Amino acid sequence: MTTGKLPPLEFELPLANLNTQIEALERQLPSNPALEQEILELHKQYDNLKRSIYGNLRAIDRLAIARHPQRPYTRDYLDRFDPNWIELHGDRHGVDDPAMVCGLLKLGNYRVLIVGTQKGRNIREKQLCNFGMPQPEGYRKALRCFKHAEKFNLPIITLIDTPGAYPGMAAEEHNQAQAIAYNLFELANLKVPIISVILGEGGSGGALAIGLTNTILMLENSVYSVISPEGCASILWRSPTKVQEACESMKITAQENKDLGIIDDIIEEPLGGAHHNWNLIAKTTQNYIIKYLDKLNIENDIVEHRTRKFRKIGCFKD
Amino acid sequence: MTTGKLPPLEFELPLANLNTQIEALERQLPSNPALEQEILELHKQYDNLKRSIYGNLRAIDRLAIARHPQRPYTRDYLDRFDPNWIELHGDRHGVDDPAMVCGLLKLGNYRVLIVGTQKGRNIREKQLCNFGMPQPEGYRKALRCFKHAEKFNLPIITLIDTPGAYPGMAAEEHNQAQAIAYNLFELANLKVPIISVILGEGGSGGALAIGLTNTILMLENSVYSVISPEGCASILWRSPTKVQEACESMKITAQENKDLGIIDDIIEEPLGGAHHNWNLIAKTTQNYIIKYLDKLNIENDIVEHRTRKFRKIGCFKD
Amino acid sequence: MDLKDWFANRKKNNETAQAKQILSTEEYCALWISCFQCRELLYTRDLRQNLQVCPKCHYHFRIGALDRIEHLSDANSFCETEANLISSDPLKFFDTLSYEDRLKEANQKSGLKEAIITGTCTIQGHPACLAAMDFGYFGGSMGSVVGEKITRIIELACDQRLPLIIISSSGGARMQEGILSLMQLAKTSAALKKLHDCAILYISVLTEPTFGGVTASFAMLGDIIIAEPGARIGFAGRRVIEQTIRQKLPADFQTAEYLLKHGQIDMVIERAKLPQTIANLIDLHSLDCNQPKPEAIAKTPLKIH
Amino acid sequence: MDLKDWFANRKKNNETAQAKQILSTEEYCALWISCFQCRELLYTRDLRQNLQVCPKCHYHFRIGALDRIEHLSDANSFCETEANLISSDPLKFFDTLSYEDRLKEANQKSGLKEAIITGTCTIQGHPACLAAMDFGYFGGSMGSVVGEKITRIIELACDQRLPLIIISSSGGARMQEGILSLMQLAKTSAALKKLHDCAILYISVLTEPTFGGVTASFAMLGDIIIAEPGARIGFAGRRVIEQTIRQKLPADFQTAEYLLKHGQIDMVIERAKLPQTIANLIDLHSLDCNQPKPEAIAKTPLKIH
Ligand SMILES: [Zn+2]
Ligand SMILES: [Zn+2]
Repeated sequence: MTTGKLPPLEFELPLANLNTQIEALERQLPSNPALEQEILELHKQYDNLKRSIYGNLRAIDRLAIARHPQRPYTRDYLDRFDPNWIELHGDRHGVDDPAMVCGLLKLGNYRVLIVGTQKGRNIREKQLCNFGMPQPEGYRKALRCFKHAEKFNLPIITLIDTPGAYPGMAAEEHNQAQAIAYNLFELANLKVPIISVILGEGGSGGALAIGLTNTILMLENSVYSVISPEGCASILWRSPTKVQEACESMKITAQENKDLGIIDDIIEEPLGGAHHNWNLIAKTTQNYIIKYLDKLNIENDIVEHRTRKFRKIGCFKD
Repeated sequence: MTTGKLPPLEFELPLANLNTQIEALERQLPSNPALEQEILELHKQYDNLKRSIYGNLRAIDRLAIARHPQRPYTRDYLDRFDPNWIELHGDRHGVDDPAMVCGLLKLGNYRVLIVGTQKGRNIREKQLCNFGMPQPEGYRKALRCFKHAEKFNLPIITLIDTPGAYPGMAAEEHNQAQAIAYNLFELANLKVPIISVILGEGGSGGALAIGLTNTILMLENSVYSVISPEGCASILWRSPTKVQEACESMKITAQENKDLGIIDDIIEEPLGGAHHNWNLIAKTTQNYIIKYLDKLNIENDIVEHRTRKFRKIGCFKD
Repeated sequence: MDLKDWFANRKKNNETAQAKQILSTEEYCALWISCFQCRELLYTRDLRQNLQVCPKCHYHFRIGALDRIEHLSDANSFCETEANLISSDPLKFFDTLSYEDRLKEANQKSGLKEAIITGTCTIQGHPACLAAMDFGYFGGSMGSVVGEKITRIIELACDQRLPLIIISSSGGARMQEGILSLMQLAKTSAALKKLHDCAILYISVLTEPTFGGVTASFAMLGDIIIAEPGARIGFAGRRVIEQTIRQKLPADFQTAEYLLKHGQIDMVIERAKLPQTIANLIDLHSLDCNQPKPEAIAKTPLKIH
Repeated sequence: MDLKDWFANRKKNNETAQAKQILSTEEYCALWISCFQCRELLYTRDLRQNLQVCPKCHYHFRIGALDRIEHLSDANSFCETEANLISSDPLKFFDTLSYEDRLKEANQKSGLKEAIITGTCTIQGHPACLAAMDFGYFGGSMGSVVGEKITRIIELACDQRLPLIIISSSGGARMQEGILSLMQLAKTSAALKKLHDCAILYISVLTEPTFGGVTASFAMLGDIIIAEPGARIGFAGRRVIEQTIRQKLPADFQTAEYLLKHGQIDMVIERAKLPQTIANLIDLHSLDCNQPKPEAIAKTPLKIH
């Protein structure tokens, strides 16, 4: 029921099983009215279980939701924010990276630039978008568009959903590290308000490359981490099975990131995750963005606001 | 004699022949003292011929000198300007184009950035440098260094010796046109004095990409043109044999460019061409650059000085 | 002929063509054209009504500067600027013909005074500066006049804080003006740098064909770069490259679609959607400093020179 | 142990080593080392005197932050800053050991308090800010302390208008500080943007090995980027890439020489020539606004904390 036609995630299995049981009984109900009480009981049980499961998601469960194949991606949000959005393409130097989407659009009363990483939905798209991992040219395309927005005084929204930068040979040859570093360098000083929303995976330097912003929002079930939990498990535990431990230790959830002072706010998702209602999560996200654009609009010094935020991050004994 | 061990250029053949004749007679002189008068006569004839030939060079002759295989190239000047010059490499995005050389050095009392196109001397170098035709990445490397110089208030000298941009597939794929255009765009507004010296060939957009400068100097036998004379001949005359006509029609010599108001001054070469004395032409060139740096130093608005210069160029009826 | 007369004339011609019924062979040829791409036989009037785009294969035929202006700008809104700027012959250039004769020829062939028309207009109500090049005049080559007119319309856009649209179509620099034509790359690019510093929107529209000095200057410097489908755009020509690298180039090399795939342009827009797209883009950039001053635009067309 | 004691101690140890004649096996192993690259057996004292560069094949051995500082800065000129900044354990991180235990271990192994030492010095007479990372401490990983010390030395360079030299050596971000360590990329890069706007020279020196978060921030943002011969530098590690693309990488992949060839760095300079090169570069950039104020630098070393 909750997951519609989608196969259940691992932690949703008890729910799915109960649901199967209920449906079986309901099919027998016409010929056996005595089942009614049992069915009602099971429905109650189902609702309790649902609240309990979704109210107690572990970090690894949220990771599964963040990576859900039906989770809405950047283009899904753009289409819902403004069906007439105009896409900008290319780094002007020979490459148009489909893993980085840039568009001009109206968001409420605002005219904005949105830049976001894009995972692909079907196999072909996934390959084109390199599973949401931009090439250096993608980060450079983003920067070109950031500069465009700054010139025309357009606020910038970045939508983040990437496992990270791509560990590939061409990416290294084209100086991926510099591409990320240079974006950070330039983002620090852009003269327009910038808001980022982590839609799904906020993976490492690849996410940060468009994430040095005035306001950082996370969807309730999104994650943000310095390295993928799998990478962390295999390096620190030397075991790919320790993903859950890595998820817990690294504090990757929206709430933990908020508690650490990294992000500003959490955007609530439909029960069970954003994939249950694309229109709703797009609307909610838009409202959050507009709310925070309004807030940033009254900031005196938008650059100072941004750099101060990051200047303070760190935990040490002096 | 004039061309040392170098094979004579076509227009130098009469001189070379006369020289051969003189040398033959001089070998006979010890056994036949009566030849002395004739030899003296021939020497006088040689000097007259030399003055006459080098005093009446046609455009196509100068083109031959400009392309002389022993003509000093950008690196030869850099080595003589400051043996301790420090080379900067790369566009930071994956490519270091050897056809564009960038270096920091002292030029007299000035600390400057020099950026120049580089032809190769031997076959391997020629291939590496693509015969002096930069790739788009070469122009972008130049721009990176221009920005570096601007940041540190270093005057910029560009040394131009290129047949032009490279008509290659990768060059088009990497947006050669944009690379040149963007250099023009950025050069127009750099806050430091910029001087360019056309050392040999000043070929089309490839030359201009580092040639939008405050002061343009040309070596006496260098050429500067909108298209190679060969290209012009094959397009307008539809005949590769009409190179001489193309040279004359296009007005490619230093004097003609000066008369048209395109360049500021002409740097005299050793008789017969710069290849006869690398040290001398390097010294002369350095003196000219310093003289013009001194002049630019007292300009109030270096950007205005530069843009005004180009704003005025054009010939039309209003 | 001034622009108003031209537009009026054309309307009359169209009506005359419709009225006729029986055709001579010559008239038949003038009325029908075979599509360059799909070979379909097209009625010229239909083709014109379809903005010179083949209804079958969507091949975009070249169109002239006047057609461009008529298509893009709101009716009667275009006011030409610098109409009297014409070429001189600074080099006394002579190849197989003199430059002066070639200029006359170009004028007779195209009916234009130069390879570009500039002016102000409104585009779906948005005031703008507009320049359109014409390949039919001297291969759309850029000499002193094209460079100067481009520069002046950029300066006007700057002064009046109006968005600028330049529609390019060019074979490159005009060799007959030698080094002076090369310098137009520098002049126009420097002018655009000033426009950039004023934060005025500049949309560059690339059409079949755009090459050489024009791409190596203003055409590739748009804040937004749009190309028409199938348009061939590049720096060096395909033939020169094939001779240099001694191999065949891919079929789509230097097409608008190839440029899009290789990150060089923002979008490929079919001709019919161009006015709306440009209007939307102007709207999306019309914030604060980018707001055009309404008094900058005359409400009625200026006298065209 | 403070830096002065360390330098003094080392001098004494060297003298002791020279005095000894007859060696136990253990002493023998401590005195001799086989070159990692050419396998030549090298006398450790010779190796040290050769700046830890193999005299035969020029392999550059890793050296620690203290050696770096001794090598680069003029004798007695280095004054450490922020020596007391040490890590806390914000996430209470525990993998197979607790982060706290790992920090102790790193300290015992290296004798250092963190993976970086920062300070002011003169380099061949030129006043400068200098930071040196140490791979021997926690793999040179960047957590809050490294990020903060880098940021503070950048800010000092800004305030005092002193050129900045950072010598990097790092495996990347410190996972045990989770997202906080990722944020150090942002913090240091933002600080460098301010330095940039002040037109202060920043020379980044990349040494074996420099990877991950450090290259994706300050290490790749130098006005001038220098690498030591053979140093491996990149974003993703070689092994991860080979697993991803399922093919062997070329032998020189991610070496300093590869980066030079691929336009990512300005120069590869052997260790012995580094001080002179840096001094020359400072000199070549010491115009007007870049002129360091002499009073900015204490003439005698500060007390090292
Ligand atoms: Zn067709
Ligand atoms: Zn060795």
